[in-house]
Amino acid sequence: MTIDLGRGLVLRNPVMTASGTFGYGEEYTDFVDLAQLGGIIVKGTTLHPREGNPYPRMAETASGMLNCVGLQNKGVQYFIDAIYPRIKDFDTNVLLNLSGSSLEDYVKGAEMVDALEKIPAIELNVSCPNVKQGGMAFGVTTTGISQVVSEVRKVYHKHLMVKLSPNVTNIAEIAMAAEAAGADSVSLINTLMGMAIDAEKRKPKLSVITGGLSGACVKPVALRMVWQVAKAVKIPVVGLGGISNATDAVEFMLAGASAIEIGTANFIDPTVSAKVAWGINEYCERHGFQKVTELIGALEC
Amino acid sequence: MTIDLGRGLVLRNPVMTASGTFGYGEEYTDFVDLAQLGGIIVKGTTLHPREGNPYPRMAETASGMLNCVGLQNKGVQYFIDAIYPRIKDFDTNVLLNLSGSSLEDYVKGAEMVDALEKIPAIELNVSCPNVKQGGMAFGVTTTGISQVVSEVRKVYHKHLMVKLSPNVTNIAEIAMAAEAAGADSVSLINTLMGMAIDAEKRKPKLSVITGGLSGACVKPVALRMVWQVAKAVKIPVVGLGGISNATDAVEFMLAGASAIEIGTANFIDPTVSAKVAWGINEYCERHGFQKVTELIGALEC
Amino acid sequence: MTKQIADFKLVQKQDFGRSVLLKLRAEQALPEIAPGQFVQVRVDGSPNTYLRRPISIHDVDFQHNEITLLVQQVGEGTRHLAMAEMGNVINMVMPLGNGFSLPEKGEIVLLVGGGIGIAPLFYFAKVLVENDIRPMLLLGGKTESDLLRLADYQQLGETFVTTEDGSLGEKGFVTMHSVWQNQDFDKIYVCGPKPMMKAVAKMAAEKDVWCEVSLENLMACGLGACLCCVEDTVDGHVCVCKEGPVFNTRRLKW
Amino acid sequence: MTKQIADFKLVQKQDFGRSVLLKLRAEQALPEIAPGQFVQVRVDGSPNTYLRRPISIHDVDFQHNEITLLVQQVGEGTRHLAMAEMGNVINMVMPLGNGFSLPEKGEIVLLVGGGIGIAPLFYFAKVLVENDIRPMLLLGGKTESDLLRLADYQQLGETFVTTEDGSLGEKGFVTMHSVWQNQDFDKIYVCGPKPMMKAVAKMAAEKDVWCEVSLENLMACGLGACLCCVEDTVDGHVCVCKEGPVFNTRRLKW
Ligand SMILES: Cc1cc2nc3c(=O)[nH]c(=O)nc-3n(C[C@H](O)[C@H](O)[C@H](O)COP(=O)(O)OP(=O)(O)OC[C@H]3O[C@@H](n4cnc5c(N)ncnc54)[C@H](O)[C@@H]3O)c2cc1C
Ligand SMILES: Cc1cc2nc3c(=O)[nH]c(=O)nc-3n(C[C@H](O)[C@H](O)[C@H](O)COP(=O)(O)OP(=O)(O)OC[C@H]3O[C@@H](n4cnc5c(N)ncnc54)[C@H](O)[C@@H]3O)c2cc1C
Ligand SMILES: Cc1cc2nc3c(=O)[nH]c(=O)nc-3n(C[C@H](O)[C@H](O)[C@H](O)COP(=O)(O)O)c2cc1C
Ligand SMILES: Cc1cc2nc3c(=O)[nH]c(=O)nc-3n(C[C@H](O)[C@H](O)[C@H](O)COP(=O)(O)O)c2cc1C
Ligand code: FES
Ligand code: FES
Repeated sequence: MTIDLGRGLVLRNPVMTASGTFGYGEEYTDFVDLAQLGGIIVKGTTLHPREGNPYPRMAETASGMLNCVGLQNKGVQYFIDAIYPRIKDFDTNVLLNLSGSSLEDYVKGAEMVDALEKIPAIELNVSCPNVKQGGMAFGVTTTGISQVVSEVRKVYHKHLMVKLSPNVTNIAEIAMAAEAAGADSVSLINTLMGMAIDAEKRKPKLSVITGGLSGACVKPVALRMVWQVAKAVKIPVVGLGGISNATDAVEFMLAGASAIEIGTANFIDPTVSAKVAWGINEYCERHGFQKVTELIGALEC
Repeated sequence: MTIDLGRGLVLRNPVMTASGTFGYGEEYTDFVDLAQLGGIIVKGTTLHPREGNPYPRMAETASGMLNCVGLQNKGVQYFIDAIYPRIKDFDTNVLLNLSGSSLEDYVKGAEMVDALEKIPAIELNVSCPNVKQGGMAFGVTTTGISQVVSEVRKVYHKHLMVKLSPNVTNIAEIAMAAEAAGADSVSLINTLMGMAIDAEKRKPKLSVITGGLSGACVKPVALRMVWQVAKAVKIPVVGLGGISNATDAVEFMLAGASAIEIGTANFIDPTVSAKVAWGINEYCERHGFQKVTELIGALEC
Repeated sequence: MTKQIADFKLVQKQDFGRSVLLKLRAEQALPEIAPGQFVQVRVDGSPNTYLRRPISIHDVDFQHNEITLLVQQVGEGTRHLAMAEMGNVINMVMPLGNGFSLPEKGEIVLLVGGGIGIAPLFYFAKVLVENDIRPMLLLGGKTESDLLRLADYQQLGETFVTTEDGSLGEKGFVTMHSVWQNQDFDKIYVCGPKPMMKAVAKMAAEKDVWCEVSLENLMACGLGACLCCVEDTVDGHVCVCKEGPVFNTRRLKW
Repeated sequence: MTKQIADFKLVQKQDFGRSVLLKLRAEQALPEIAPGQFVQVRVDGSPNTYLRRPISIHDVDFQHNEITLLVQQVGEGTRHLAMAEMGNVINMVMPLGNGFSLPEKGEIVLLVGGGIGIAPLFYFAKVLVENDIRPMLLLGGKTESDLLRLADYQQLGETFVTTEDGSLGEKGFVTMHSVWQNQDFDKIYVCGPKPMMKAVAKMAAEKDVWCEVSLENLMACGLGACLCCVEDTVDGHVCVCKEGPVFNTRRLKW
């Protein structure tokens, strides 16, 4: 089941857990043996601590949910001092999801994470607003993404996975820009920007009005984008967005993903990640695939 | 309940039915008294007849569906000769949804529709690929939309509603371009581009691989876009995307929509459009709104 | 024919393993219903069943406002339908599409059904008998247990059976049954899996016999509004839900 | 405390109109469960209930592996839970969060519950009694029928009642009950609507009495993983599902 994503990031199987939905892994150890996963991606971490957005931060939607957590975290230094020692010996790959609101923060954060022996990769979250550029997200323009990826690339020497925002006109173009700027892989999708309103109270349901949509409802969009990106780039693609079972995971791999991540589905079934890993295996056996890598891009069309 | 969208398009109530989901209205007369609707928007029509895409054309998804009908229709001339006479005396506004694959087709089609006395408005579908420009949709760039709207504006003298594609980075920018080019209103959203795969067969579920996502699953994205656009333009905004009941409709109006359209929900309950019209009324009474227009943009945030 | 949307109550249920017979009663009188028409069923409590499900009308009892469906469990929607309990309310849009063309009196008529495709042939055979036409039936399945309600079908006309494993009737596909050698038909009506319908249509064409088939294309609206269910015909793409589901094979591009 | 995900069978159900008592039995032994902890329930067959629903543990019977929930119908999820039938399987993740702090022996303890907020106080009162602490209870509702299982609560301690319409006990809010004039408390525990909890917390603060409240913030994961359920505290945003749902009011920024 092994998947080699390049530059030292080798997964035991294609299943990882998505940032912001699996805490630091510790929250799920009663439910999942982490050794059965290809990797876990910890909470979005920023150079400086962030309190995140006010409550309420979530709203349920048809087959999905919106969240506006707003990257609450205690900062990279706290991660290094307090969290890393607790999780570094997990028997799986522990990836850090790095966010920032300025180029400098990304670079500084990546430099600090580069020194952590047991973190084989950063997943670079480029969906955050660039405060110096009027709040537009880094990841929605080719120039924005080129800049942040190439700057981080200079200081980060391990596997650099770039997580793409789906809120763009042309995802393939953005992915190619990330590839050209030095990404070792791309992961997609991050959340779709959405909104929910309480009609009775005539108020937004989220404290900051809009939030990120995730869960089964976004799967068709995610699958399409993974397919488009996999055709456009040569680096490995990690697919996510609404994956809830092994069949969903297989679909993403057929569309071209080399590995997948499970997000919101962890909330519905905390054991789902291990079940998906097992189910992919079962699918391969049933369909006569010797290696899980044979699934990658095996869509007939 | 009257809504004046400008340039002669006055709706009895804010509820219309979305193009491609309500046929020519005739398919639903056993279920809905069309006089209870603000308007109906007929199937996407192109200058020349189109056979559309091969079967299969749809796939069910979590709280939604994908379609790749591909604008099957018999062309504007056939509409004028064979369909218009049958539907022109419906006791509601009949809008024509006009699509094209070249600027010239849009203009020629709009000219022909301009002559139809009982069609008070065109809904211009700009989500179609521009075949002369490498297949990129007109509606995903500000220059593309400016061009098609301003050319059509020159020949079309009644209400010109421009239907926006949600597959863009910045929907407000696109809406402003449509407004500047002479649109009387904008409607949104058209379908989100998605994909579905049959894992067992390892094949796409749709004949042309990708298709348009609609239904309850897209509502959070649609609502967010309507809210963004309503803040950005002065012309009326018509909201749609996943509206399934009166509460959903009210949410879109609170977010800034002057009227709404119901699409996929017609398939689930063919009487839903009339129920929504009734339910909006009931909401207004319950909340002490004298006129339905008081709902528009009444979100407190 | 006026279409309706109405709530029905489950008043009788019969379990056939993978399939289930559901007799559903409306409070108000049923509209006119032709054999071969179908309903669009709303499946409640099935989170992944967003759209209605098209199901053929298996039988009608106008006196008691009852419609009977024969449903095979293939996915979540049909599984939930099969779980319905007596008294449960099921909402249906009906009757949809166009039924089979009625043959002339005296014509020799064969109804060919494969698998769950036998469903609409029951009501059709009943109407034929009411019109003094006694059809012959040729029913096929993978194995014996696929031949649902066989005794009831046999009451409506002479019935021939094939099973792929030979557990009942002649072994093989319906197209291989000896009746084709022994009997000529004026009209053939077919409903079943597409490969089977195509095979029968081909045989009919070779013998130059008039043939109608009932298609089961994927549907969204069921009303001719969405154009999702099209079949490629000599007249281009036409909606199976509105112009079909029954088509004369000469119209199809098979 | 080890968390589990497990299937439970509905073995007893009692209807209280808008609320329902569900006794659920697991096949295997229950883990350790502290009063004030909650479960995350999966609601099957409810198309608009995508996430689990957090519900307090109302009672526990370790001998029979049973957890009892008291659920008020407020939306589709809780309505579907209330429709569960005997023998139905309900999946739960449990036990979650941290419970109430146990008082010292001899302390005078008041449990204040409003509306469905009385739910976790039942198991808590039972545990107190087992620990030789007889709590006093002050339960409030809009009207008489909101006071569920009153006789059962009364068995666990002296119970005072208020209703907004005066149909039972003293008329008004819990904060207006005469017991506050007649009695001093060492520890106050509150669960109910936020305005009520804030009012009691304020009274407690004025009297400088130790006070714990149980919050019901909207949750997604229930495990401290998503950070959706945060409450603003003197330590910043903390997860109610993990560090709560019970908080000492001194920690809250109320
Ligand atoms: C006009 C018409 C009449 C029908 N009459 C009957 C009937 O009398 N009895 C009966 O049991 N079924 C009938 N069907 C088929 C029935 O509609 C499907 O089996 C049902 O919709 C499947 O729903 P599901 O949620 O159980 O399965 P899903 O989960 O939706 O699908 C399960 C699997 O079956 C496939 N599938 C589903 N529907 C179709 C289809 N229409 N054609 C080919 N593959 C399909 C899917 O692709 C998938 O692989 C009819 C269909 C049509 C169009
Ligand atoms: C730790 C905890 C313990 C709980 N214990 C119990 C209990 O023992 N018994 C019980 O009946 N309920 C309890 N609740 C509340 C219960 O979780 C909600 O009522 C339930 O999730 C509503 O689901 P629904 O699908 O029925 O309603 P929905 O359709 O989701 O919501 C209906 C309406 O209620 C509002 N709502 C839903 N949940 C909350 C909430 N948590 N806070 C404020 N408003 C809300 C929604 O905004 C909406 O307006 C508890 C909640 C928490 C967090
Ligand atoms: C509550 C929540 C918090 C999230 N936090 C982060 C984050 O910190 N960084 C990030 O890159 N993505 C974050 N995401 C996005 C997910 O990692 C994932 O991209 C998205 O949810 C789509 O996958 P899913 O549909 O499987 O959940 C978050 C998602 C949720 C639901
Ligand atoms: C089957 C189908 C066909 C459609 N055809 C058209 C069309 O011809 N022209 C158009 O502008 N939009 C078309 N749409 C998009 C709808 O009008 C609407 O914008 C979209 O479905 C979102 O709304 P909903 O979620 O309420 O369905 C079609 C949608 C569906 C589902
Ligand atoms: S299913 Fe919509 S046209 Fe046939
Ligand atoms: S609900 Fe996810 S952290 Fe509390």
